[in-house]
Amino acid sequence: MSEHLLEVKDLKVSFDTYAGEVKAVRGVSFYLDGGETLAIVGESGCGKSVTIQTVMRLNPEPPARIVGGSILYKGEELTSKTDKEMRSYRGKEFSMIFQDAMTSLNPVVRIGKQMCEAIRIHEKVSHEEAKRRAIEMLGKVGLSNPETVYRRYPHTMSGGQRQRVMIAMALCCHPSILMADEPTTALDVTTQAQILELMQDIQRETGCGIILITHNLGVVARMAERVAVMYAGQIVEKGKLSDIFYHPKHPYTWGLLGSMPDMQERSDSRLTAIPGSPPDLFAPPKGCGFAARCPYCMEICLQSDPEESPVGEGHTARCWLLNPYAAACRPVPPVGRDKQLVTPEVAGYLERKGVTQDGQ
Amino acid sequence: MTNRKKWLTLGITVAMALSVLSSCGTYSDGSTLSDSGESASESGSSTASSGESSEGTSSGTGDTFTFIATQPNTLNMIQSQSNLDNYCFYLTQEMLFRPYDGVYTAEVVDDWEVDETNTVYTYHLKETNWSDGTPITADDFAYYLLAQLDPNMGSANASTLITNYGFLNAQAYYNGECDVSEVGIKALDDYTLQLTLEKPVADFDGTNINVYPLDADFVAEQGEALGGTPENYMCSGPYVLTDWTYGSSLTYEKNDQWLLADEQFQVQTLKMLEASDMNTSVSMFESGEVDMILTVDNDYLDILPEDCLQYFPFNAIKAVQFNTLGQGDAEKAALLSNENFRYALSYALNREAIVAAVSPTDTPINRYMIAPMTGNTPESLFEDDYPVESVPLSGDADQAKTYLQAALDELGYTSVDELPELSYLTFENDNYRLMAETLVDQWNQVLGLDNISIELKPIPDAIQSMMSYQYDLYYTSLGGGTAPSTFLNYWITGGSANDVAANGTNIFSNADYDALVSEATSTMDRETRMGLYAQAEQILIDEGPLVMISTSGIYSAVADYVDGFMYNSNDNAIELNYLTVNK
Amino acid sequence: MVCKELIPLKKYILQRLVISVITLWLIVTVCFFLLRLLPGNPFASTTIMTQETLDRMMAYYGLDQPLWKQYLTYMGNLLQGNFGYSLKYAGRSVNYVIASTFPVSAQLGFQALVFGIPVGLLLGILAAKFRGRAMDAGINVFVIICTAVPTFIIAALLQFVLGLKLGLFPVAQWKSFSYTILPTLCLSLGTISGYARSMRTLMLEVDRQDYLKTAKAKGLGNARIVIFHQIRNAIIPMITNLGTEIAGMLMGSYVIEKIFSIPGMGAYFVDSIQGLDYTMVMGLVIFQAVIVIVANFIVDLLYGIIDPRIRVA
Amino acid sequence: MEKEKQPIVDGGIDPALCRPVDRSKLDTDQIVRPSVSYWAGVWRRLKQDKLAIFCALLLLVLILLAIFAPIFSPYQYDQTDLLSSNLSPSAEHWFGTDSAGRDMWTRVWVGARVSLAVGFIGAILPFLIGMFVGSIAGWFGGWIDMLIMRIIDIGLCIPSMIYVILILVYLGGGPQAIIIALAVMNWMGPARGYRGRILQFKNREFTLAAETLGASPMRIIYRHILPNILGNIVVSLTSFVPAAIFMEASLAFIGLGIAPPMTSLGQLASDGAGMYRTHFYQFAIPSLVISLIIFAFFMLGNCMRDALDPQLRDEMSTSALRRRRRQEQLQKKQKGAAK
Repeated sequence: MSEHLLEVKDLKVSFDTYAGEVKAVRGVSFYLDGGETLAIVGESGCGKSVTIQTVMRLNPEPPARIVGGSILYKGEELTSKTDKEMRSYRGKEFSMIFQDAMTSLNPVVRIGKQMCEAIRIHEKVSHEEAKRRAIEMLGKVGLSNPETVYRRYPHTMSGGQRQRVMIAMALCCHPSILMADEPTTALDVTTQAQILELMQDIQRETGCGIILITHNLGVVARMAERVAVMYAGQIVEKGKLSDIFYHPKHPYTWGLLGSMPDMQERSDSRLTAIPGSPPDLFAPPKGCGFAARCPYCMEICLQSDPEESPVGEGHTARCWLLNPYAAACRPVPPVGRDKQLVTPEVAGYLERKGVTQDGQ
Repeated sequence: MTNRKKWLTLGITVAMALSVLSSCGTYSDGSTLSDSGESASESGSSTASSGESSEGTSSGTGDTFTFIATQPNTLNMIQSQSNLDNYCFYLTQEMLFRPYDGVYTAEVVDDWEVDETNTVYTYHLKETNWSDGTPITADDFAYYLLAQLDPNMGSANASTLITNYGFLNAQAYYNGECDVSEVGIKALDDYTLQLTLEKPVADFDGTNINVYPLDADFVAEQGEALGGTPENYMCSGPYVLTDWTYGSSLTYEKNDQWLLADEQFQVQTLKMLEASDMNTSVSMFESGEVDMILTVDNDYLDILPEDCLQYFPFNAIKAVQFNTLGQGDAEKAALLSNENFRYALSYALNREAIVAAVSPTDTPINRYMIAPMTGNTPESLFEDDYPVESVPLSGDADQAKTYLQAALDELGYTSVDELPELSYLTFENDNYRLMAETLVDQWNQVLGLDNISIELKPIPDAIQSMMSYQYDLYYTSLGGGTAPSTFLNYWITGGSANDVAANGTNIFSNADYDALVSEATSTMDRETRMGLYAQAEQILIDEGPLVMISTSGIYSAVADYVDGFMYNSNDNAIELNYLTVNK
Repeated sequence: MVCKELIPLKKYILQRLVISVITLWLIVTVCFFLLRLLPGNPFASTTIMTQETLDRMMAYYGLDQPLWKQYLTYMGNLLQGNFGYSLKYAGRSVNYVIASTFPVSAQLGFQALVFGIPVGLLLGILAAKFRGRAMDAGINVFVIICTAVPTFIIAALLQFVLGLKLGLFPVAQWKSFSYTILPTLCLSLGTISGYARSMRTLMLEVDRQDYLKTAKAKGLGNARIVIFHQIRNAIIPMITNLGTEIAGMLMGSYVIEKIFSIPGMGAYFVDSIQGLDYTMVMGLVIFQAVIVIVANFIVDLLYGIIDPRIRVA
Repeated sequence: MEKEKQPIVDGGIDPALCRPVDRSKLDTDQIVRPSVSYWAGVWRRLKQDKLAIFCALLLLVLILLAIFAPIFSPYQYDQTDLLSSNLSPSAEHWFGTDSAGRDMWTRVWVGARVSLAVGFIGAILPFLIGMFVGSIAGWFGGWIDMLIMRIIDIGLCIPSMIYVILILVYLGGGPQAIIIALAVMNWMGPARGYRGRILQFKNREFTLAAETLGASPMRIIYRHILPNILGNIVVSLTSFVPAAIFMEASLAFIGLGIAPPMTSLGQLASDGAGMYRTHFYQFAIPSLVISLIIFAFFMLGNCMRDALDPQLRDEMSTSALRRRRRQEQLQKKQKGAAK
């Protein structure tokens, strides 16, 4: 019985397409505890959405296929469950917030009806009771006069309002894990801040675990306690906030941090963009996925895939540089450079959360 | 709130649509919409016992006769143009003289006499009445004829009446030049009718005329709606028309008021169904739903058992008509009026083979006075009394080639390719098209002619083109009629088929032919008259603008338990006078 | 409480009414003059007639007057709802013909629609849901047979097999309900294949929409997702040509009515045009136009109910 | 330098390999999956789809037969032979003879020529007219749109029979007249459909972008909007051809078919329909050929739809999916057997 709320061990998922099998997720392991927020960061197409959707088995089975690994939720193995059994989990145990609220709500059905539907599926309550709870939840997510919102259609509301409705819909059954797939990307900055704050309040209030998927490191810094950096279907580095921001060990994480725009500094220092594009998971490279784009690439990186080597307490990275033999090629320890890696703005967020360089 | 409103509107629209449709939809036995008196015949089908085939007014009880025939266009006697209407008149109206298998017997007429000049016929009528009991007088019979001559009643039959019988001042009255009282059709008193002709008509023996009663006030009262539905049609004959659903069925019930109700027409109910698809008709006949099919298509002759088929000659001459005027093109006119060219086209055709292949119900002909036309005596056939030399029925290819060569020489052509383009005009439906393709191809195979193109047109368009002489060859079908004069009169100078536009332009005019015909029509002695007709026919065969092909006939499929069924094309009536159905 | 959305509806209805009246008037006028272009004389028939008789009949029906005069008299009668009398079938009033034949055609068309559309949609949904499996292939084959084989062939074969050989249904005529089954089946085959095919495409298109994933994430069962979410969205494009299709069906089909000798309107359309029966053609065209306009109007209302985004406001 | 084979030391790696690799060998942008152009993708998917190949071949065979069979046949299509009328199929006449004794084999394939020509051109012509008018109505909107839509409403209400007769009478009955008649009858449907499509794409971002770059409306429609709906157009075109063939057949059934002596499959089938009880072959063979043509076009349309649909390009085409599923069942069986 694992002590974590949710534990994913060595999950492998692939899609059958006309050209053959695309290995979207190639051995991902992470865990999540109640009341904790795990952020999954990575470029688009690295398999982060597929991972959390596989946890909820949302991908239709014919093209998607769980090749290996296990998903333990409160000790229950989810990969072997049938779709019917999974149904009781979806919405009740897990719930999902999608990126583009514009298309994630059924355009021809009133919002209230869509919410009651979810409530009545999991708890046998009467219409009035479901309606009352839905309106209460709409109020809780900060929507003004929830009664009219209950009766309105999705196309009559703005992006931010719709995202709040999505959150209300996700939370109306009090799930223990809330999965958010880039909830704020489609929103402007001010609405983004409100939504993130809302999610934090809800987490404090219900104590639910949150898996937050984003490619915006600022959001990670504000929300998450632990971070997993994904690349080409694998978690290349995971650890506490301070580990990742102040003691990154994987070249890809350096690249990510380096490519964050720094508002204060007026210098015309060019952003360090990572050249090239992620490999096509149709035929993933033999060695490390990042090898082709890694400035410190070694022969071994091209030939075999590095395992996850522990770096610190709860902090692991998947890179040959960490191997004792590769000491010669290891670059000047990045620690010296980490000060510039973390922009003052992000550092501000980290301080507010009590995360400092010496990382506790 | 919103849910209920939405379902409400949806419910209303559906309910409305349903109510509109169900209120007019009637399942009952095809009875007409207007709730006129429920049709007297039992509508057995309302007990919608599904499935068994001979359901509804089953013909099992022997007193119902169900048959398939084409429906009448209209029951308005004045504007009726087609013989289909006459089928209904024959069954629902009494007549002065009722024809049966070509022989007219007196019905309403008690006795009649004619004066010595053979022009004034006086008929004494019995007392009869309409099906609703009101008496019928001589005025009704007189009005029937006078209405058709009335210039502003839009009648279609005026010209035929005038040419066949030539009543006194009929033409003048029709042209509006004189008053109705001067016309030679008068009712001297309630029960005597007098007809006066301008000159004696040999073929009219005083009895062979179809005259029905027609109530003048009823016609005035109905106006345009006359003859549209059973309600605007008065019956006086053996049957009363009780129900008519357009495109589906007509129902006749026996009329006990009729004069000879107990002698003829013993079957209680007639049910005439419309089945435009021959497959369906044959299937219904085989499944016993129907006792008779009036006309069976060529393709179905060998499906139905041999013994149930009865052949009735139709006495209509089918021929290819040559437009000798050539549509104003001198070269074409010369070619089309060239006798040798016409003989070539005639001799090139193997009529027996063509008819056997293309329309087996027809019989090939090489003359115009064919059976059942009577000759010197009412029993003997014209064609036996007066043989005529014409093209052999199986055709003569070599003779045709020599005629063609003669024609080419006369017209100064060296080869067939120099001939001008000719268009063969015909109707659009299938058998006309098939005959056209066959004839054109035969001419091509035998004579090498490939300058004839086929032009199909809908019937109204084709006929108008023909009547305005916009054709070269035209496939025509002319009714032979009871007496030789009918057909021969078509081709006298100014005849109705010759000078169709009635403006003096004739495609065939032969002085001695005209003389022979006019002399024949007024000689009373049968022998000499028939001799003169024969000579006229010979001229028409030699010089007439026609290449005759065949005469049509119909095959009727009659169930074995039905006998006494008679059809006669001359009388153009379904004669069920002595029909018995013993299923 | 008058719902806020209904008030503009009245303005919309009024607007639609005006447009329909104008369209109807245009249809009548165009059809009236187009018919006169057809060559030939309505009274010409196979029996021997002289030009003089034809002219007399034309005069009797007032067809020899100048065209615009005829048009005015015709419109005068039309406004009183009198379609006049048929030229070819003297005495038969067009109103009476429509009144007696429309219910038959409408009943046949209505039954074909009521049977055809649901079955068609069902097959479409099944084919989409079981994409690539035997069900999809089977439905595809059935749809192809229905569209590939011309109607008059299917009708003839069904009549021969089911009607005559097996004796399940009466072969022809139009008496009671059992007579209507075979023609309805033949008529509905076209609708079934049409709806099945387009519904399959639409369901596949909707399959990839995000809101279906949200619905699944809420833990809804497959059946509920399909019925409540997928079908409601997929069906919207189907509504667009529902109006003209209903009108077309109610007008009867010449082929089916000819083969099963059903006294419907279909036959009249073809025969009256070929026979140049001006008044009958005009009557039928106007009646059909009214049906099409009403059907389109009902469909637009339906549109508003099913797809709130186009709510009439 | 020859790489000596060093034993793999603990940790499973070979220390010699731990040296930076020279950059030149690396290709950062190494794209593994060959970038497939849209049309190449379509072509490959079609090639893979057995059904599509079968239909294409079937169509090819029919077209070849239609062109060459009458040329090589010993009989002319309009050559009547009254002695041998209504013969059932035999060695002499492969398809038998019709009631006028003409060889059905030649007539069927001459008829197929007409039906294919009428079907094909009779479908493309109205489609092009419809697309042109539809795009004008869709793009310019306003009163032009209202006007065109009203014309279409009126056009659809007037029975198409009237146009057909008018055209057939004034242009004679040849194939070109039938094609023009079909064009006049059928251009309204696609016009209305295509207008809807244009409206759908009119205010999409990429159209507005093209407009801001100063592209002319026609250019936008045909360079930007058209490729987007090409899949839909091709599919509805392939289902329009059978409809055109049908219409020609039903015209023949009503008696407005092609002028004799030329004939079409529709004409032959409707003639045969009258006597399917006595001479079944005269009805069955033309109907079969019509059905085959329509089947081939129809299935091709279906397969094209799957191939052209951009969303579907990743997902497997129906037949590939069926193959995949069969393999799975096989594996399950083997696993079952192995256990």
